[in-house]
Amino acid sequence: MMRIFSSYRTEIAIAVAIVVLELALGILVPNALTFGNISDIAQASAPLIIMAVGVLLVVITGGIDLSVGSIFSLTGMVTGLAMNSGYNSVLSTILGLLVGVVFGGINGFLVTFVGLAPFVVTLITYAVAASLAFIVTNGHSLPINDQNYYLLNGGTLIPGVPNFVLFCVVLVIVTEFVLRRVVAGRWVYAIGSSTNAARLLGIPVHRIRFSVYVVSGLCASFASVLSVSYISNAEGTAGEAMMLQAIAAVVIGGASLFGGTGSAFGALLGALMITVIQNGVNLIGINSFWQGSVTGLVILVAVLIDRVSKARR
Amino acid sequence: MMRIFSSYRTEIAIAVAIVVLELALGILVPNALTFGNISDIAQASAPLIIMAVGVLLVVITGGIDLSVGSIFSLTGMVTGLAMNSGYNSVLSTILGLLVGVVFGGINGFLVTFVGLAPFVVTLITYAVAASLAFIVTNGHSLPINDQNYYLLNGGTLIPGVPNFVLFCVVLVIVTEFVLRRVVAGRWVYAIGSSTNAARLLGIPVHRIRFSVYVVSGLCASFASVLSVSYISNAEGTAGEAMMLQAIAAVVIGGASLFGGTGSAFGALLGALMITVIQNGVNLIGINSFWQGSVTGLVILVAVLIDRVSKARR
Amino acid sequence: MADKGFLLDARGITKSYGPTHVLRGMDFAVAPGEVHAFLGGNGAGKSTLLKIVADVVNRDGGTLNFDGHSVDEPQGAAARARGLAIVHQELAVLPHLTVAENIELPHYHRGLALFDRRAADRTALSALALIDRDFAEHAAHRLVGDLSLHEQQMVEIARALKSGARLLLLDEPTTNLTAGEAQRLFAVLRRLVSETEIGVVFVSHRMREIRQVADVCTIIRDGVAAVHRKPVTELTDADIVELMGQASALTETPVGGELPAAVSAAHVDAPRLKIEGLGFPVEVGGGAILGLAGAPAGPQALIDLLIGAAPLPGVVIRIGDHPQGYRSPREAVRDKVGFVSGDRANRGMLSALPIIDNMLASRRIVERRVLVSGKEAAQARSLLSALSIKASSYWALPSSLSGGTQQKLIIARWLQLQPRMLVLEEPTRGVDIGTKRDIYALIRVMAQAGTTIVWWSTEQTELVELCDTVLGFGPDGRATQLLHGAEITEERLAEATGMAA
Amino acid sequence: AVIGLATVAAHPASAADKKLTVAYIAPSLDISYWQWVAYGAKTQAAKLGMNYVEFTSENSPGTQMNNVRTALTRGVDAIVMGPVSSSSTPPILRLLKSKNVPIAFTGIGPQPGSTDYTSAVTANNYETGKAEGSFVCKAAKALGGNKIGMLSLPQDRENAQKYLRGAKEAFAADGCDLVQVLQTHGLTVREAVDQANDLLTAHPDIKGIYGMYDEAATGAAKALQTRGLVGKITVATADGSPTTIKLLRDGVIQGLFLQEAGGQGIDATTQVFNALTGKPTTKDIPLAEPLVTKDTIDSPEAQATIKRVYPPSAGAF
Ligand SMILES: Nc1ncnc2c1ncn2[C@@H]1O[C@H](COP(=O)(O)OP(=O)(O)OP(=O)(O)O)[C@@H](O)[C@H]1O
Ligand SMILES: Nc1ncnc2c1ncn2[C@@H]1O[C@H](COP(=O)(O)OP(=O)(O)OP(=O)(O)O)[C@@H](O)[C@H]1O
Ligand SMILES: [Mg+2]
Ligand SMILES: [Mg+2]
Repeated sequence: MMRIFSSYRTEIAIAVAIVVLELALGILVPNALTFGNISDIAQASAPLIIMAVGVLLVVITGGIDLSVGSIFSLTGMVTGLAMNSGYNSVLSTILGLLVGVVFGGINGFLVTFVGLAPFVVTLITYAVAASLAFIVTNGHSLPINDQNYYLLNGGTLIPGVPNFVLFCVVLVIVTEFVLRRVVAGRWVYAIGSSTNAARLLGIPVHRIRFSVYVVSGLCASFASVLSVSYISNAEGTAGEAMMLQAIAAVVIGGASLFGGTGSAFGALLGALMITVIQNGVNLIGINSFWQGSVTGLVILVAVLIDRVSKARR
Repeated sequence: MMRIFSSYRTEIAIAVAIVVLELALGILVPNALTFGNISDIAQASAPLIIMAVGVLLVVITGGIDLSVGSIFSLTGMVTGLAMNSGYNSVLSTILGLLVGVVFGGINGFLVTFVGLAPFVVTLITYAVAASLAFIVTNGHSLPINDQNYYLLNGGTLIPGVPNFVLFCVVLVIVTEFVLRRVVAGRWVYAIGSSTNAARLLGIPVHRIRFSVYVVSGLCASFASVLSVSYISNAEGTAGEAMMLQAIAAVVIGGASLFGGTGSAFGALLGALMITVIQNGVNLIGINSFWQGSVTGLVILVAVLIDRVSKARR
Repeated sequence: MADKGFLLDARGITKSYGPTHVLRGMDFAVAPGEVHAFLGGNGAGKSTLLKIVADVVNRDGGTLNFDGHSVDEPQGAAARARGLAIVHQELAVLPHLTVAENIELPHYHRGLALFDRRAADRTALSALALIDRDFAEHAAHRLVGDLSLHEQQMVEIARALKSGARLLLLDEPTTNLTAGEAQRLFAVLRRLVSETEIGVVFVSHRMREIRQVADVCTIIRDGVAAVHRKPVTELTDADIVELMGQASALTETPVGGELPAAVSAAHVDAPRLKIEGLGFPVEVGGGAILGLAGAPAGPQALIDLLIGAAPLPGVVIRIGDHPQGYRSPREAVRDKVGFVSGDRANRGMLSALPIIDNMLASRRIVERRVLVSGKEAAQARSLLSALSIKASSYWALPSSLSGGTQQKLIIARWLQLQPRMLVLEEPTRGVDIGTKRDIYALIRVMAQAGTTIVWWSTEQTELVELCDTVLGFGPDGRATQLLHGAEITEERLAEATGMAA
Repeated sequence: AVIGLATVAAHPASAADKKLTVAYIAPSLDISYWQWVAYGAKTQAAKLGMNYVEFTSENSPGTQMNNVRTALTRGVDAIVMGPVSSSSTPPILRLLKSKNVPIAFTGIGPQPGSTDYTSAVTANNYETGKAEGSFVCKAAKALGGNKIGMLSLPQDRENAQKYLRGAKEAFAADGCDLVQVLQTHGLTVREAVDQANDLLTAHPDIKGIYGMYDEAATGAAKALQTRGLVGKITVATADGSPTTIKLLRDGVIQGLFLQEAGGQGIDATTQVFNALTGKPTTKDIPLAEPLVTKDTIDSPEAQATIKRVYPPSAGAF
């Protein structure tokens, strides 16, 4: 018990901050704590959570993935194009997911086997994928008319639980389980802690490092197909704002960009925090120009709480 | 001689890549190698170079500064507002530079004395400064009608050398000199190399770390006043695209985001590389949708050259 | 009651980390003109006390005087800042800076001053030349990150020696030095002490060094001074070991020995190890202990070859059914070839991972585990108790352990695993006398069970005591001689490694 | 008293005295165009006695959908939206129809074929593109050439695609040659200056610069001024701002096709108000983008239009 408490200190601090925020919001705005708004928050945060979980793995190894935002955009365009060309929704989804696997694979290859810096590699794939997102449809955005496709996001594999919630929860729990309880998960941390020591220990450094980039790309693509399914629309700029948000989510959730630390719960809570603030400023009706300042200051307070809780132990 | 060669290996590789690019461009486009175009490139790259030099210092200490882009924007708005409210151009410039000092100081304070992660801190100030850039003029961009102000950028303190070139060259040379030859510069590397060891050795870690953020903010502001002087216009989004470019410039120029390495020449060349590619795709007339892909692939080739040159030693 | 004569006078120092009371009223005093041995078991609190003295760690209580003034007053604080230099146990080097900068940079106090490279080169040369002239001559411009641990240690010591400090605190400075380098260091220390009346505090787990260099000693046990400022000559080795609380180290077969029990007696099917290309054939069979002696270059390259970390041009190894050796450390580990390094920071420790992951890392790979099993908690506990490691929890980070204790974690990785071959790279670096004895016993048990042992040590007594065969390497990294059985004496080793004074 | 409170809570207000709320959802607020639409919507809402709230979608259809839902949670009565794209509108229209909330579009219209919206107040970008094309071409020919360079909005935007289509048709009809199209990424003057310079380097023989957004003309003007080419190359653009109007008056640029950003906000807000209060509404309001030149800028009609482009706080008209 104490152990859970101490090893999830940051996560608990962020969770407390989120709850406090929501309660404050509930006092200020009548409808904030309704089921409807909470499920809106869940829906709004789902793609970011999924993307952040992928980025988390890369960050734990000491890397970074800037390409996720444009993988998100490109995946949407590819999926939309496939659907509009008459492929069925399963095949189209698979094609979309392939985008993430391919770009993640390129990232992983260049970082792992060529030895280029992750920042540079993923900046390059970011630019290339963003550019391809326009090229594939010559800049046109795509409406998705297949009503069944909506089920990917909003259907219910388990009665009463919309799929996007199910996917998020399962992904976060599985990732957290892998990171904590599966040997390969521990290796992810080991590589971020000391690549050289990890290699000498016999840990398959190359394989793991390559894999985290592939998983990160796949998560970004998965986030995208869910999002496309939800809004029935694919747009070349859809993921633009998400890259920085995903990295921010991971870091707010306690991961260090130097590698070796971080948790899937943290990534989830970081992403949720960002969405909750966004929802809050909109509900309160804060002037758009002020939203950046308010968001910034709320995040500052949240990380200060975390900081204070660490200093006091 | 050999030592200079080996300690500036990345810089030389990038410089070679730039020269090759320009020569290729000269073959493809008649006017590419004219004095006019080269001075356009210099003018276009000057603000980025100045910003990148500031970011470089932060990166060498192992930190990161995401706030420079919006400091750039906010500085422009503050300077423009001051000029349009009748302050003279010197005072307005000083007010503008203060923006960088204040935001850099906040970054430095939160990173150094509160101990928050640089990524989170500068993401917060990024959001706040971007938001303030709209708030100060309620979102309006500002034309600058004071014709004298143009001299800050385009005048000539030294006959025949436009000021923006002078400032860039002086800043890069002074920074390189400080980094290589002055004790404080070596301390910057020491902190990035191992903060703990630097602390144990009695190096004033706090003071230096705080200072690099202030200098980074100041450089971003200085880049902004020059840019405003050049285009006679201040806009709330002027710096948005520059943050990622500045960090990319620094990393392409050989700095590691883990700290301890990097040079001012490298930052200069990285920024130049980015501008040269942009100029090249515009001159050749490559469709804008393809520009991201082309830019990405050219940068990939440049860093591969660097990589190969490293592997061969 | 501060004695005016003491350079450093610490009284009743207390320090706790959470529930761990490390220092419970420790007294420690150093006079000018003495080499003062500071002794105690792993985790006794030596490094903690030295860090408190050097103002790196805050004390909870007690008084601290430097040169007759309390360090809580400006005068004393200034005197300490000027007059003290420390070599930390875990090296404090700046890897991206050059050797000269590492030595000279801490002596600059004004940030706007120009860094005088030529002067720094000269200082570095003269400082390093005190210990190793060869290294000194070509080292100044190299990046410290590119140096071996030994070379980095010399840089640290050189920095302290050239600081002009009146009190030198050396926390296990010799663990990373070869015997010859240590001898030269001692000569320098003796000269400095007699010529300039400085005080030197010297921490070591090597009894012989203590006898060689120290005048007086203080022994810390249970957070207090079990012995305070006693001339070393007044204590026998047995007294010292007993006072440290490690009486078991005296008996030939360890009595506190839960440790050997950790090695199952099941016979290991060990491969023969053949090494070709060294100039003469080397071949050892299962159950043999092959020692590697000499300066790091040679042994380290051979070790990297043995564990599949890097090829060594011209040298071919044959390990049982692996006629070409191993292509990667992973292949070696999966073939049950173990590796234990004393270079914790770079080659051993996963410092962001808790103790349990660090101890079980090898086992997970050898046993091809997919899941972190529930059994692991029990295994971690048994390893901790076998090595008598006192950790607040196996979920704590290794950084909360003392240096020698961290080393035990790395050794623990290959206990109970019955490796076919075990490659040890200064495995007892920083480990206290009692535990070292246990480890020797353990290695013997493993060898008896059939494991082939390859052991590189710079502590020649270790090699003499344990090895069946020793391969000597010269300072240039070339293999020189192969010694067998009775040929293995300290004299022959010194000759083989080119370290005969 | 308790009973009284409960009654009030159950019936917060009768329809008559309840203040209506309109939400403006912009695709992004970082360009002045959408800010001026916001200004129009806000002032008109105040005039009509409505509350006003605003949201931005960061060019993401996902965020746009979240904004719509949040607006509904807040209980807004009507929506004025500049959509991220036409194709992003169908699910929003479905949702709003089910909630019976009127919506009016500004700038960018709904997906063609949609019916469930109150009004779409858009500029006729295709016709303007054509008119501007003709204008630039004629002016270029008067300067002795027929080569035109274009500073374009990002071509993934529908309005940009329409401007371009119109311009190409005009060039074909009038015998001009569109030698280069450079698309902006950030819509900043800074970028436009660099692009205009590159345009003039690559094609020194162009006689006209066709701008698609206000900053394009500001940037082109700057480039021409530094190169001493003012008057030797004609510049026209769509939109209009205090900066470009001053440039027009100074003779640095020759034509402005005013886009009534503020007017779009005003009209769209009026339309949803009408829908809420049972007054008649107009489905499609294509606003013309009239040309103004140095000679016509001070005419009463031009001045009236400019007042529907940007707010007084932005600068002089
Ligand atoms: N990256 C990994 N993540 C999780 N489990 C792994 C991983 N690599 C190997 N394992 C586990 O280890 C066992 C053996 O795997 P593998 O097939 O890689 O062995 P091998 O073929 O003997 O070795 P090599 O990888 O050297 O070819 C399997 O149970 C596998 O699940
Ligand atoms: N940062 C820390 N957090 C918690 N406990 C610590 C910390 N640093 C040291 N300790 C504890 O303090 C005790 C003394 O450690 P110290 O490093 O001083 O021992 P030492 O005598 O130098 O041992 P060694 O011979 O192994 O170097 C140990 O029990 C260690 O676990
Ligand atoms: Mg110690
Ligand atoms: Mg296999």
